[in-house]
Amino acid sequence: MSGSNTIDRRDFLRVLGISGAAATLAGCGNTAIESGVEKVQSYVQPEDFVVPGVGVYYASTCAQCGSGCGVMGRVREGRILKLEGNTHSVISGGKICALGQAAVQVHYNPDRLTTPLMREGGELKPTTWDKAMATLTARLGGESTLKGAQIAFLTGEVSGHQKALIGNFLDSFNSTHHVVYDALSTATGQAASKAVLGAAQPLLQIDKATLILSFGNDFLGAGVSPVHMAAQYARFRKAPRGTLIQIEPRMTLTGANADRWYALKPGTEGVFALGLAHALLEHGQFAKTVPAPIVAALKEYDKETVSGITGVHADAIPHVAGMLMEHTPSLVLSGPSAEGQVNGAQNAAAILLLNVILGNAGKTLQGQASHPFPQLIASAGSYAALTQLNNSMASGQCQALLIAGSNPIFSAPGFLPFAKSMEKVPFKVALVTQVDETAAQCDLVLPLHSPLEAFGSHVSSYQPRGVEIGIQQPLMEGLYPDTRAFGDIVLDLLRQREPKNYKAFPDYYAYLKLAITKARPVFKSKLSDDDFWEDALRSGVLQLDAAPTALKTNASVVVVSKPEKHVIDVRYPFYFVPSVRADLRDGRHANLPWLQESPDSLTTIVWDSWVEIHPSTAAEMQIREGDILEVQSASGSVRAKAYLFPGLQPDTVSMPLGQGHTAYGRYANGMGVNPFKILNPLFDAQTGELATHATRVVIKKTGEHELMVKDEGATNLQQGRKLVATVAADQAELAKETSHVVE
Amino acid sequence: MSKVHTMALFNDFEEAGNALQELKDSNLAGFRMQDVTIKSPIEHPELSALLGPRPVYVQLFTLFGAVFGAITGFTLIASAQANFLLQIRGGRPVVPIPPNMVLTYELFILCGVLMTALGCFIGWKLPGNRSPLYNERVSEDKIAILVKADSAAITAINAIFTRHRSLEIMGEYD
Amino acid sequence: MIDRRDDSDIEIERRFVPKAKDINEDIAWAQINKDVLRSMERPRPMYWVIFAASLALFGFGVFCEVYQYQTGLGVADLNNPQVWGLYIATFIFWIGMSHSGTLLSAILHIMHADWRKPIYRFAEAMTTFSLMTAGLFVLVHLGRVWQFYYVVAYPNERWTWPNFNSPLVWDATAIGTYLTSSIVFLYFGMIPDLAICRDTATGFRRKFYWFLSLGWQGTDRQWANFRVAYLTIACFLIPLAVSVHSIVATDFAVSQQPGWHITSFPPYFVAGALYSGCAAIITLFIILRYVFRFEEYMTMPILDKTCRLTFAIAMVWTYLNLIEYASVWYGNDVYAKETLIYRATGLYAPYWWAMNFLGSVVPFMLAFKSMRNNLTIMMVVSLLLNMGMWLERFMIISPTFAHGYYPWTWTSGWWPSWVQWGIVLGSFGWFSMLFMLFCKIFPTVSMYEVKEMVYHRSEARKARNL
Amino acid sequence: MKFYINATLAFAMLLCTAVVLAEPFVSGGAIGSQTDDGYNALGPVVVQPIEFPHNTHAGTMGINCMYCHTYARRSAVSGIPRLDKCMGCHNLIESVKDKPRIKQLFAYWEKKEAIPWLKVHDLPDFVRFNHERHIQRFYFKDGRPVREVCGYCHGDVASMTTARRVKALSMGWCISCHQKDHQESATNLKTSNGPNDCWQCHK
Amino acid sequence: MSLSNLIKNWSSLRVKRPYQDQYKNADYKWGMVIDLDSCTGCNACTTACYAENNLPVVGKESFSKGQAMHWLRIERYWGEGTELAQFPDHGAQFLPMMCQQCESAPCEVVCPVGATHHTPDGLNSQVYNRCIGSRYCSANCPYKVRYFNWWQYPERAWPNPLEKQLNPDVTVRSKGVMEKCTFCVQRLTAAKNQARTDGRRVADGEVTTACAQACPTSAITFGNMADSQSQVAKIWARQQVELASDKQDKKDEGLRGYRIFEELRTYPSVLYLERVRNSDA
Repeated sequence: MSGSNTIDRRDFLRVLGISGAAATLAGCGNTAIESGVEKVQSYVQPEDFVVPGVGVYYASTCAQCGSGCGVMGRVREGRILKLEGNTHSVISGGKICALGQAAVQVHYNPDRLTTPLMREGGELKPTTWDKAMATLTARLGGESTLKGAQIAFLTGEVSGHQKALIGNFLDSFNSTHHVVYDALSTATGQAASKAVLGAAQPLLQIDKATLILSFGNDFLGAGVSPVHMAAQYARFRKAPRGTLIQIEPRMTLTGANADRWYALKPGTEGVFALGLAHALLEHGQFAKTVPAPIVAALKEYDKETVSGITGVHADAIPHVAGMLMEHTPSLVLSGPSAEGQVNGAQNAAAILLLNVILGNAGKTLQGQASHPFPQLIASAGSYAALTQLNNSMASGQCQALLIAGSNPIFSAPGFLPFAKSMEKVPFKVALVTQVDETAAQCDLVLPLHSPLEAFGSHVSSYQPRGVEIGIQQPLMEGLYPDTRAFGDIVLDLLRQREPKNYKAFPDYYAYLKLAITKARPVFKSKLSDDDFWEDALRSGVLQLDAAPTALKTNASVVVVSKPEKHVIDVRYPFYFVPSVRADLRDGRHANLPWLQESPDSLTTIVWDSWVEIHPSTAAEMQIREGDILEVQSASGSVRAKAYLFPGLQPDTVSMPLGQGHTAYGRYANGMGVNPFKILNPLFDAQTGELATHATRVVIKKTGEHELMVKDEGATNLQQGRKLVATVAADQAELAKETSHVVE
Repeated sequence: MSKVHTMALFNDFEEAGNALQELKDSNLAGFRMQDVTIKSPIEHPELSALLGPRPVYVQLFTLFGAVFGAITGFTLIASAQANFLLQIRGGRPVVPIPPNMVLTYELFILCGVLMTALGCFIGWKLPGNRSPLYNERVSEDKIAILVKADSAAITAINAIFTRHRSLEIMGEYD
Repeated sequence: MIDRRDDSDIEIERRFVPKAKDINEDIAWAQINKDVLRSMERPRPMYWVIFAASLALFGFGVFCEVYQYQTGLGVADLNNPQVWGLYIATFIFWIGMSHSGTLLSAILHIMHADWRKPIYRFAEAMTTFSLMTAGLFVLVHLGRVWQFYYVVAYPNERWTWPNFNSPLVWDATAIGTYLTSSIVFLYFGMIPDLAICRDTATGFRRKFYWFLSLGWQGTDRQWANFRVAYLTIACFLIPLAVSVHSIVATDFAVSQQPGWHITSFPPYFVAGALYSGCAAIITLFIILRYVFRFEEYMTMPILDKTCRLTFAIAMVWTYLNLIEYASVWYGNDVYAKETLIYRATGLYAPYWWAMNFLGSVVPFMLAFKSMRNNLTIMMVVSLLLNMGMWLERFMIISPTFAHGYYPWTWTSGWWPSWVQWGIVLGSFGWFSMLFMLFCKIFPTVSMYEVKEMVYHRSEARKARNL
Repeated sequence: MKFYINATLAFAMLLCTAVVLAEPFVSGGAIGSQTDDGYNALGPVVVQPIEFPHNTHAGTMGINCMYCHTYARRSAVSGIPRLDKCMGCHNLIESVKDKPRIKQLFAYWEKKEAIPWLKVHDLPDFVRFNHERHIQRFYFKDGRPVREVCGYCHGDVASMTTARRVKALSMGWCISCHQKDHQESATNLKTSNGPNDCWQCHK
Repeated sequence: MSLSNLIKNWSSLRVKRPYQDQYKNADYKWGMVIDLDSCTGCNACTTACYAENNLPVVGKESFSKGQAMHWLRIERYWGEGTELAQFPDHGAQFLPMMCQQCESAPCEVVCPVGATHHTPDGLNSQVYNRCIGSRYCSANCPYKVRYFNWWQYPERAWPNPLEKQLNPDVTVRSKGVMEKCTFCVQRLTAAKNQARTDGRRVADGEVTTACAQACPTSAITFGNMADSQSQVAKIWARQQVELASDKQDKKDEGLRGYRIFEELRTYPSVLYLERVRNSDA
């Protein structure tokens, strides 16, 4: 990179090219040596470190979920082959999850959109960029007269400079309608946390805890920042070994790793937590932590009452309370199964109250370090925002809708008439890498670069240590000539709306580079702007050391109502728990074959949906594995095969989310069913968020039977073989073991 | 003195035996018992006994074949194993004895069988050593006595055959 | 030579030898030739029915194999624990089938049981063809058939050898040896008969038999060498046959699978082999007797003896089978015991019980003379016994794979695909096609030995009568 | 009788000869063991986009192979020289600038397009051959002349225009060399042979 | 001469493996440790394996027939015995299971063509182009970790442009070939070549398998057991597990190391550390 030959990174990728490097598919049958058939790799003007046959690693940031893990991409002969963890990144710690690995399949997906699509005569037809941009400019360019609520930008979790750019774009219309929708949003929990602990997303010091009591929090699986949490968990399990107790209606991956797992009736987590609080407060040392009225109100939460409501054995309450007293510091977590209820915020508050009682704040719970660029932090999605957008569309107020990274037609509950409302919007644009259900309803679909081809930045809402900005850079030249970066498209529009501010940026790369180098003083770097930028690209992250902040707890917000049993509607006798698979999440990754074929951790089922039912319930109803069941709620019904699952409260049935796509490519279409569509319109009383776990259903046998597609064989027991041996914690001398956790 | 063949066909095995006995006792000039051959549809050890000792060497071949098979079998296999580029296998020695014994045994039998057959063919002097006189009824139910003798003795021999009720006498007439 | 007996002789004989005779020793030798040679000319129409059916089955098998070859073994619905399916089960079945020929010709030859003589030829042919069929399965089950020559030990450019430790290489060698030896044995024993064919045939067939009979003229020297060589090869063939099936047994006994790692497997396999071979002989006996009008030679007393032999072997097999269960049951190997229990109670229980019933109970039908004298019953019984023996092989393969050491891979349901069945049926077609062709081209009854039999028996009778 | 003895003796001798003949096969495939110069027939002609004259560069000019095939010493593949390397010299050599091949070269350079060379020494996909290790061992450690080291597999490139495959490049050919005792270095008399582990060359 | 070689080296050709300190003077003996207490069953390793080793995605139908191709599978058990409890009170038991790279591998003995053999590094190799697909190795593998190419996957598992992701260092296996975990031998070979060029031994931590590299909890440790200072060698030593022994003579209490099916005398190179559960909880 010196002298007149200086070429910037994008040019470099172009020059590198994938000229002639056909991937080999010949297999091992061909033994002939054929001269002059294959082309040989040759370069025009590569960087000195590019050596054919040797992989080069480039740092980037994973865009598969909102965690913002730093990754390294292995590039050979101009092709990205594999992603690894980036050791520079505090979030990933050099590790990577299954989702992250599969990012290359987003990039190389055979069903990727390669040309813009425009609706002509009711049908989406391929078109050219010129035409697409002309249409876009006509509607949303400099001439556009749309204002305020007339335009909305619907996204999934988005952060960094892309988020800022969306904000600027909407600003040019005087609109604030950046709607963030995440079907798995934790808005209820965050609200409760904000109220009780003073922080919506406090730092969890899992490795510092000696006991974790988790009410359905799947921090190892589908939680926030699972890679980071898993590393913390590994340290938590080293000597002195921490104990994990999980209480939830349906076993999550975290529950499967618990030392003790309790099944309880969905929605009664708060009652159980209050029962624990009651048991703890009987001991003098905790009495001062909560206001007296609460202590008094808790009197009714004796163990028999709690047991009666929650379905957990009465002895469990003093036992868990005893464990909590014995082990300090501890950490009590609430999760989606507790929060996704009509009393979700109340449940969460009751659970978090235990942290206050036990004095965990400041020890295992802390506030995140203050961020120098709060505008870049990912904003949490919520169901409320989507409802608002839906109403705006239905009323005809919304005139133009841009959608990126969100698929509400698939992931919104069935009772929300989102698709119908969307029809009323005259101009709908989707920016996608692959057409999904929502994009299929739009008027204009623009093909995006994959995250491995585009520049960007990521700022996760959960910053485990200090501040980390993840830099996303292209790992290879664009696979298709007709895809564009998200930033470039938005910037193009912005240049037309506000030429004087954005004329200077030929593309998003220039915008990002300037934005990052401008931030250099914040990171106290002594490098030149160019070197600072180079350095950021090289390490993939910008980091700032900052101490965690203190939490301001407030126990008085916890409402302790009279303990009441759930009234069971006899028409719908079963609780319905939608479970979240760590790899498919809300279904946005269902198009990735590796993840489809990766057996679900707990059931080992692949490529399908299923209905989990407790073996004892199944025996009562004479249901065998593979029987096709109809699961019916007041809002709809779906059919799927039964799977007998012991990690389930017996009055509960559970189905995984993420499957049931109808327009998401060959790997997703027709695989399983979509349980989002049978959720009932029930909402958390305090926040108005959708109560995802509150639906009640009835299950019916259809008489049909099909083979379960799963990895597990005829038995799920070890049959006396010493396969996974388990040793009691007091029998193992962990302290003497050679530590092999990479710190 | 030129030698010619003559062959007589008999219906009855006993008569054939008697004819042979007479031939043996006759001490005709220009005739030797070694030159008598019996052709029959089934084996007649008692008639063959009259012809005097005619040793069979097939089993020598068998012995040689079997021993050869066993020794070369083991040697070839063991030295192949010793020189094979990939020597370390499943925790076994490079030259394991029991598996090699199995193969040695098979080669022992294979070579034994093949050499026996070969020995037999050599014993038959086959192919290509066919006697000049043959009657197809031998393969049905008749017995034939073929004699090679000086042409002078032929008449006497034929006379013996006729005396023992031979059905037909064939001869070389050249 | 051929004595004409008067009625009084027959009367005497009836008194002293009350049993029915294996063969009518009064039969004229020329008649023997005529009868046997006639079978090669004009069999009953049933022959063509059987031949056409075999050809059709074989054709279907070839179609399945070509489909499997083109597409991959996935079409056979095999999977990770069930890697072999019907292919290897049927392979063992055919290997077992091959043992009867050796039993009848070699063992009984050495033991001077001359009643074998009219029927040993087709039994030997059965040996050869079932070995050829078994060999096909070794190829069929390979993932890359086109590379099968890697198994052959030959000096090559890559400096590689097969793995001499592998029971599969032992198998290949043993089967190769057995096939070579049994072809030599079959051909060797047929030379005098081929000379007969040569002497009667005309046209190109004469040339064919002339070539094959190697100039056999039945001279004393030829007979002497022939006897010694034949006996020697017979002596080699007996241990060879035993070794072949015990080597097939080591395919399993040497391996790690619970339920296979059993010391008694080799004798158990050998007994099973003789058993299924004998049962198959009964079947073919009845078919040939009808198709080629061999009532005169394949007589009921010979069938009776074969059936009694089969019964004896069935009992040996039953004993060894029970020994296998017992040694597993009383042994300390929990895994093997689990597999045994699984066979009796699990997914394959019906087949396992059927196999035990067919293998150990049905043969008791053979213990009754009235049953033995009924051709229809014998036909059905022999087919049942063979089915039992096939099931035995299936029970060795599939349940063991379904319930091995590793619980995670235990299968909850597995059934072979139509391609597998097609190839298995095709193998039966292939076998019977070859066998039927053989019967048409070569004398199925050994003429010279029947003559010997007739001769010796009449000699013996003469001696008795004197 | 004499016939039998003779026949037996003859057969025995035949078998013994067979054993003697088979012996070298057992000790290692004699068929495949070509020596250094055992395979000299020129391989198939490969029509390259530019008919590159190796004889001028490596022969007349005497340029070290690794000047252009610079990756050979640090990567499994020797690599085709980058276009700017060609230009580095040819920009300065005025005398040949209007020759047709050089014009072609300039055309590629101006389009910034890689030249689509065809592979001449193309091994099957399941084989990994490592140039680096061979160059490091025989060129750098042994100090053998570069034309000998490269030429062992590639033939006398200095006498070709476009390169052609002159050696078998078959497994037996590889092994025949791996089995040899190679002196460890010019000064060290200790010998060692190449690895003969399948996984060294097969992937 | 082969005969003289046979006679001269007879005693060395008759050595039975494994024996104690077999790899004492060797450069490499690759080994692995999996801490089952750290393993959360998250599937990161399995996906990493797919990405690194060109594993085909077989699709729903083939998977339902049991024709999955995961070299590394995560098993999940609900208990140790034969009876399913009402609830899995102490969680599930996860077991990452891949080729155990046995020192006395049952698969190696039975392969008729020697397509699987033991490398000098103590790996259980699989040479695809030598394999004829007899599947005897799989039949004889007690762990059932060998996977067979039932179909021609190159044509069906990587529709364009998915094939561009394929790792050029690893062969794409065609139909009829057995395959299995190789401990990412392409990485090991590259590291060994680099080390040889530099005239040294591969350092601990310089090379690792894709699964170990991905594992978010670092439950998998990989390294060179011939190097007594490596992490794996230290853990094996600390756990008092001897590679060449089928009955471990442990002097200390509280050690968690064990090998699966050690009684079958396969001498696996993968050491598992027992899962720990607080029984008071």
